[in-house]
Amino acid sequence: MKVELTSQPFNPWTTLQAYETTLSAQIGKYGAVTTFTGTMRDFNQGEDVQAMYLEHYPGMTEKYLQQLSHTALQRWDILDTLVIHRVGEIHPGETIVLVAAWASHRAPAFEACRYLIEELKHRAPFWKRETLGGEKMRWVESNG
Amino acid sequence: MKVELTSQPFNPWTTLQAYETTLSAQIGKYGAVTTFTGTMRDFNQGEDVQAMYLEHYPGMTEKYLQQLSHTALQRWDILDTLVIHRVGEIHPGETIVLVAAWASHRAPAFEACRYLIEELKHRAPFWKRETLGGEKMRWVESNG
Amino acid sequence: MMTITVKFFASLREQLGKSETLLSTSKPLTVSQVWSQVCDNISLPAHILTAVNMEYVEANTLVNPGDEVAFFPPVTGG
Amino acid sequence: MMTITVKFFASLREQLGKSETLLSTSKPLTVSQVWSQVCDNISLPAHILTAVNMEYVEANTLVNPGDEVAFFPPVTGG
Repeated sequence: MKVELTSQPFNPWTTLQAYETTLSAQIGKYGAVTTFTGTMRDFNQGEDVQAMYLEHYPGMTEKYLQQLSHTALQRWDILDTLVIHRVGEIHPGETIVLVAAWASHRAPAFEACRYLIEELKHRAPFWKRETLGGEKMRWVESNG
Repeated sequence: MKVELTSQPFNPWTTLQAYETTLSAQIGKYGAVTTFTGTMRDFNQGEDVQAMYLEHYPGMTEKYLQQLSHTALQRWDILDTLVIHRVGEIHPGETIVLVAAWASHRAPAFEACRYLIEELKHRAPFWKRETLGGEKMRWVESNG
Repeated sequence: MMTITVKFFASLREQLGKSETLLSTSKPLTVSQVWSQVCDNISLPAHILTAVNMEYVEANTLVNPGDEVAFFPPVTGG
Repeated sequence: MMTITVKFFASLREQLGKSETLLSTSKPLTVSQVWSQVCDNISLPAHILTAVNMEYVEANTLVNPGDEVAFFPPVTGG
């Protein structure tokens, strides 16, 4: 299980590849991996978005994501979880969030992965401020 | 959109990374990617499994997976799909199948990815023959 | 006279001891009839899946001379 | 007298023009009371989320001297 906040751009696929090498004891045990990657789009609510700033609550955000991962591991028959989220300045095309769940079977892998991203979106203390054309800024007011 | 059958082991994450570079025109358009990876376990129905042979119906299997991908692209608001499946001899820990869906939003990405793997499991012409201890062989009779 | 190509896969192929056979016919047959003619008049088991020209079909679908018919057990991919 | 640390985030931080303030108190206060004391007696808006010591709480939760209280708008991560 791993939770990480990072201010650096990351590639979700090389991150998953590297993380799976740490699961070598589990090879042959898990039969299903579901991943979700959220990527910054260059448009939102009808406007071009040039950049975004992701504010968080240092300490609470990490704690919340840790608790969320533990809850997923208790509630579903899964073997491991990974949650990585960007903070700070971010640009279109960059990965904002990666969540993944490893399980023996596909149903709990899908359900736990979906649960992690839904709870993260609705409860984890992150706030997006978009930079539109002409340096106009706006706080994103709600999550779809 | 891509469908591929391969007799060679492949890493799902480097495959996704390579495939995404072909989607460069879409960067900033998709906001959500859901992937599912099925990996060969070293146990099934209470027995150790040493190897597996994946038979398919050359021609029909590819055709079925192409049609399935087109159906997913029509039914959900998604931008692209990827389906890769092993055929032939395969060993524990190796990836059997990778499916992925790219979308603007997470709900269709999850739903289309789940649809692809469920339909593939229940309808695509593949058959697994397991090699157990002592070179005993058995055909897997149903998909969970 | 033309031929219908008949294919068998996986455990069914092993049970029947053949992967492909050619059936000569001058008229359309249903999928069930094709099965009976190549399998000693046994009727088509309910769990066996059927395809004509690489598309899933029902047992009463008509097969034309020149078509490819396939019979196979429940699939287990993914 | 001990202090309660009060934090504000995102748009709320910008609206109030402060990210953190210290409130002196010798007795426990509810989250709502903490808000009123640091925000000119305005009552706590219903949409504002609240945490004490980095755990979500309700507005009537008691805050003890030494605790950290946070107020923030609906979250928009992921």
